[in-house]
Amino acid sequence: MQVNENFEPVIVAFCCNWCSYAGADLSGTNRLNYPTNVKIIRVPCSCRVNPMFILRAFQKGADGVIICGCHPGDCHYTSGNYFTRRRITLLYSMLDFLGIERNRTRLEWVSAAEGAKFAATMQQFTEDVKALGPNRRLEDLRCRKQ
Amino acid sequence: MQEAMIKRAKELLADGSVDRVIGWKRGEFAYDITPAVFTTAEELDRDFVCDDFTAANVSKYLVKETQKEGKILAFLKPCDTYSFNQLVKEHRIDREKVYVIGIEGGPKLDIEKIKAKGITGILSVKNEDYTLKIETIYGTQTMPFYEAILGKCASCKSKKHVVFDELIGEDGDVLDSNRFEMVEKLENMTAQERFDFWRDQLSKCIRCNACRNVCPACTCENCVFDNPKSGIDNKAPADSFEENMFHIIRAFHVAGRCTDCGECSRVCPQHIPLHLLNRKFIKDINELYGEYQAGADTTSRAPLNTYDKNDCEPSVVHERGVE
Amino acid sequence: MQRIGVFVCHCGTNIAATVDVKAVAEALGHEAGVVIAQDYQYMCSESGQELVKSAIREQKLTGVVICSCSPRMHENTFRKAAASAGLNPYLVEVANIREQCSWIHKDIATATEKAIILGKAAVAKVALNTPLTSMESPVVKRALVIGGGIAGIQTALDIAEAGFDVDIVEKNPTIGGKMAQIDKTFPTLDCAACILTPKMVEASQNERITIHSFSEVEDVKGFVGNFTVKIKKKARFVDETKCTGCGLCTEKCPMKKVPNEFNMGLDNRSAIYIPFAQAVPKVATIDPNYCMMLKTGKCGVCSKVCSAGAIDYKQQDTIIEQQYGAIVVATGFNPIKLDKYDEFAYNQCPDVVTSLELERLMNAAGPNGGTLLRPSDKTHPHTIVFVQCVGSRCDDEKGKPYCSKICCMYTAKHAMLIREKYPDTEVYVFYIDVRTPGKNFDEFYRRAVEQYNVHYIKGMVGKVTPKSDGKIDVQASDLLANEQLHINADMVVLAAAIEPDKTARPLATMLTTQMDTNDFFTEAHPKLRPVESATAGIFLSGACQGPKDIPETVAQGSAAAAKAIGLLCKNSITCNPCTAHSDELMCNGCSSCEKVCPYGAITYIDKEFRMPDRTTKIRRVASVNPAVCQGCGACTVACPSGAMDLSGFSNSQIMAEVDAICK
Amino acid sequence: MQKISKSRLYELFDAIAAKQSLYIPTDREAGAAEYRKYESGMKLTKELNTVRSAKDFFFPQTENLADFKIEGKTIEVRDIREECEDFVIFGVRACDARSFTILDKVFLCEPVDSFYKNRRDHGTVITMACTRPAETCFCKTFGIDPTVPGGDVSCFDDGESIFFLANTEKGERFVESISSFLEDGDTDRLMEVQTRAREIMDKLPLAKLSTENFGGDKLNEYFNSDKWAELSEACLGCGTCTFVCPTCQCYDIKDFNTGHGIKRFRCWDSCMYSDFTKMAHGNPRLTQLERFRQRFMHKLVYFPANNDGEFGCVGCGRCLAKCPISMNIVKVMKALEAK
Repeated sequence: MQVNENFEPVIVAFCCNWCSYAGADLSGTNRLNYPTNVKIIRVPCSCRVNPMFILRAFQKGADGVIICGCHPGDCHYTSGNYFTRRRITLLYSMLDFLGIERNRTRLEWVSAAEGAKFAATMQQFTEDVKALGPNRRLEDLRCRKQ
Repeated sequence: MQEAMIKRAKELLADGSVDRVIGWKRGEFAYDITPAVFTTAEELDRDFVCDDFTAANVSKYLVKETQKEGKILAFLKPCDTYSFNQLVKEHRIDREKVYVIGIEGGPKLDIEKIKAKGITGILSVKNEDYTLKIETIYGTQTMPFYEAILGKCASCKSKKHVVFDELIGEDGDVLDSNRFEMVEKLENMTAQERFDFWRDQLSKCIRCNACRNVCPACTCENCVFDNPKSGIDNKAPADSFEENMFHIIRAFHVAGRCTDCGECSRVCPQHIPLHLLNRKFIKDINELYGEYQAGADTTSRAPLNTYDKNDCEPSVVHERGVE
Repeated sequence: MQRIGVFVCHCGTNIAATVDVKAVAEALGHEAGVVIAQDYQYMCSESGQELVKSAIREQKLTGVVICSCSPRMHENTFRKAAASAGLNPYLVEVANIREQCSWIHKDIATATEKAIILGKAAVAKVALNTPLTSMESPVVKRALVIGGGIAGIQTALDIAEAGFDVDIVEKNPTIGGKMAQIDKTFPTLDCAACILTPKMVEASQNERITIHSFSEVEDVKGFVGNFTVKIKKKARFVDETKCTGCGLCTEKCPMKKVPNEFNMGLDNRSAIYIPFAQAVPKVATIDPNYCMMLKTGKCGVCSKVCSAGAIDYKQQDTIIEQQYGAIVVATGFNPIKLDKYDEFAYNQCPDVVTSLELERLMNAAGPNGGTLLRPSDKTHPHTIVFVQCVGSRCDDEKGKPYCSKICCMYTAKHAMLIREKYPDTEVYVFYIDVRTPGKNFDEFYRRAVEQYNVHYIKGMVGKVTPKSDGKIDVQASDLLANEQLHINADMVVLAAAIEPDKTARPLATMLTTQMDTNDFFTEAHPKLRPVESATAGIFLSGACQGPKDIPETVAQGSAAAAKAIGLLCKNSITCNPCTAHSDELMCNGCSSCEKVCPYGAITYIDKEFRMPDRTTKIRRVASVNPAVCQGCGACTVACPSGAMDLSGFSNSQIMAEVDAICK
Repeated sequence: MQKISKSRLYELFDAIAAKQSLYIPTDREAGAAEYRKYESGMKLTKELNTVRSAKDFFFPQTENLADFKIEGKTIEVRDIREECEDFVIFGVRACDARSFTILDKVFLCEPVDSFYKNRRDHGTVITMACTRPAETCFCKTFGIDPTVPGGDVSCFDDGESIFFLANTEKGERFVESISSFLEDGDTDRLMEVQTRAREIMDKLPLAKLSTENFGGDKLNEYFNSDKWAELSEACLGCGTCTFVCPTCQCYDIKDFNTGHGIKRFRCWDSCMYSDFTKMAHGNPRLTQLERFRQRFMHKLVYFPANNDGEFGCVGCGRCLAKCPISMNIVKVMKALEAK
């Protein structure tokens, strides 16, 4: 695929309040840069992320969606991220089955102490999505920016 | 078998064991059979049918039927018993109100496969030693029985009844089916090829909701796609995205609950192989979280309602197959 | 009709330097529903809050968006401000344009663009916010302290002092922890036992303190103010209530070849044992791995000699269940295992010891009665080499990345004590840096160097090689002199890094608290909430949170106690109103939600409904107990019909944010 | 009549397609035909009819009505209507051709549906006479002679040639435009084919089905019939019958938020759906029985009552073939008739 140098992907990051959102805050506190493409939505737990939110993001113009939660075993709610892991694994596998590019979606575990990991993950994810180009396979043409 | 079923149904009605019987009613032609509830011996004698075309899974009707007074007799094929069990497990069917008679399963015939051979004006279809003799307005035609069986029967997973109060005929075994063959074939394609395959298929969707409404796992009081409050309600696929979304979300909602009864693909007027989406989830669940057959029992925890601390990470998607 | 107010904070230059705050306010002012959009120097300041409050009153706002720092920082501040102006506090949303925007981006144009999008998402969300009312939940007036070291003891004593019942769960047969093993403490060189044991006794005698020794936490359920904890009291085969601690059994026990863990395995104890003379509770414990009676059924000596009849070979583990309002974690630390440090010959040479082993070797109650002798041949060592930072400040997998903090000081203490007691002994300390911040710490270290002539050498020890003559060759580099050294030593003491106790990780999972990558518990805020975990009602005391010396541990123990007391003083606490709720008309009663709820907050009720065909029908539907629900949202995704939704993070709110970000 | 040899038919298609969009029924897969835009190499289906009806050309499943461009607090309404391009549909069967006259009654009466009219004005319907009806066919019940289909131009196949007969002005213009391909031909063979087809029609299983017991005056008789409960019992409430039906014309109007505006569109709706014509107070037809009854009462009673006796069904048989539970208008008619 041709890489458009000027392509600035829209990336939605769902972050759990207790670990990953705090991790994102920490990368801010530590002034660790990551691309402006990433916009964070705070959810109480990664298990709050409904597959329809992910599809909705792609429909409305997102080029990549990443979910971040506490490391397995560290969930503030004990088990939320374990459910997330199953649900999201199956969902991503289904999207792959439908021919959607694998690198458009990601699930990462980022703790409150991992500001550096958060920034690095977002940096990498943005690059991966940039390399894929705009989301065409799971977009709603009506929402494409004129 | 039909005679034995009618006889037994009449007995159970007569002795008051059941108040109603759910089965199939003959139609205008050889094949247009409708699920129906019978309450009298006369109705049974006149209309009850169980033949090569009685493929419809009646278990979903029991959700509605068991909300009524009295007990109902249900004739369930092996595949239907899985749906039944799953509905019992999800508290959708009141087990106490159903008397289940397990009957032998298919293979059942797919009239569309017969018509696809260019056979039209069909007056009757007879199975003579696994050759179908089809009387039509334009003369008699024949075709091999197995070329006309339903897709869901061709990849039958089990001849075993997982629940019954009594059996008519023999109980069978869980089969070593080849049902994941097509899923595997797709998995081995490139992402572009898969995308093209599904675009071609899902673009046919007219959102008639037949797949959803026939699905025994789709018994929601109000489906998210009909509920404006859900934010994803949607009546027609106005964009290719919506064609995809409906089927992804539907498959996800039944993931871990779908018994692979195959009704979705049977009823699709556009012949979209929807069961492949469900089977993909089943295959993934089996491979990633251990073999699981929804409806095999009424107590096990659904794979998406449980977890293992050592579950694989979603990166497993990247490690498998081709992109 | 929505009337939303948007308030953009400069945060001095923290935000304003990289985000054009005026442009953000201007852009958000054009959003549908927004009636006022202002920027201000410090939104969280009194006058900033006043700006919000007066806007709420004057503009009759239905929603407020604050574009500022992380909601984890000031969401509560603004919620309170809104509430005081008569707006439901849950009609406030915070757009994080500092941590997640101005602090990480440099280009003003793109940072401003992003801040506007984040603001739009918050506006879109707040338009769908609904007023929420918090429920009250009662507080159980009892605290649990997990760990009975000095941290746990101090916390328990302080809580008991305030008039609340407190239980200590200690996994070992006695409380006291690591401090009980220490000989002298720095920088005062007073006797550890002398200051610790009175506290242990005080704890055991305090009516409000219950000590569950030889016990472990099995399960934790519930939430702040109302935890239900299962404690496993491990079978010690001795009836605690009967044992007088006379010690006769330990003398008579024929099995005396059990490595004594209290003395770091440097000597042996009997199969039935009391860890040390001042143990609390002073009760014997039978080690089932060595007891002949328990292993073969033949012996029974202890039972015969026990006049109190306390021995019970049939004792089983028992589980007790107790409610607590607050839990304090004080699980402490351990020195790391040095198996991977072959270069220091720790496993090969008995005369290479860890600092904690040295403590026991020098302790009057230790294996040698306080005389420093080499473990190998019980001779007096004349040359001792201390190696610092063994496993601390380490880049590789073998060690820990952090500084263990206490090693510099205790090594100075050891060196000083040795030089004091055995002036003929040469002491070398190899260090990378000597770190002595702390009251009287640097003076202490300088005394070691100047007064006691300890040889401090900046450099690394490359290899420790036991020699056939019983000596130990220590090969090292002196970085200041830039030369290679060989020291012919009698003993080598390794300052092993310290790490959190192994039980901490499973405990954190049970408590749903976070840990950092080194398994230290993470505090809610490193500066502002240092003794609280992010999980309400769970407090942190001592080295479980990070390496600490005794004064710091005690200080933190008291601080944690103060926080716990603050909680226990309340009769009830306000629950988070962002809980799940089920739309009964949509609910199928399928039980999916119940299966994924970690709190058991969902039950099912049979409810009568008027059906569309004007009949009535009894249907099974889910019902959420809002006092138990913690608002994770797992149920909302498990629910196929979308009947289950989460207040404060509803499907429509999150999708509105998605829409705003993606457009 | 003018004709073209079947061997030259695709040559003709190529020529038509060069000038305007041409749609022909072609096989998507064995046993399933659909209309597709003609491209060289595409072949006509051997199926009697397409799965979806031809109404899609004039009344597509979704259709944009208006756009609202939203910027902050400003909304700009955009009329997105534009003149549609001319197109030709070839191979429409008599039943579908008749369905257009039914749709016309709905969409072209005042107030005229300009979206429908636009497409109707620019579409030329070329029908194809039936020679091999299926067992599900019952167009005859509604007075349709499938051997003489309507449309702008009727085509007849005598086995060797295709005959063209213009029925309307638009049809005449079309036939004129392809006159270079046509030659005069005698219709003897064609008459034979037609006679044979009519004989078959009379032998079809549903040949005896009649509308004599239905019509606008039957409202009270059928509305309260106790047959509806049994008939609707198995109905899944899906929209298959509605969406394959050439005459179902109900639609819903919805708004879609694109992020930068609103697209107001209409989409097919089905009276079988629980949210059909849902209003603030809820759905006027609360049970599947009522919804099921609505669909058939509309076709057999209400529509003729308001449209000079014209029934809302053309007997194409699609719902007979496609209903997941094989409940259909024929079974309903027979059950209601049975006293």
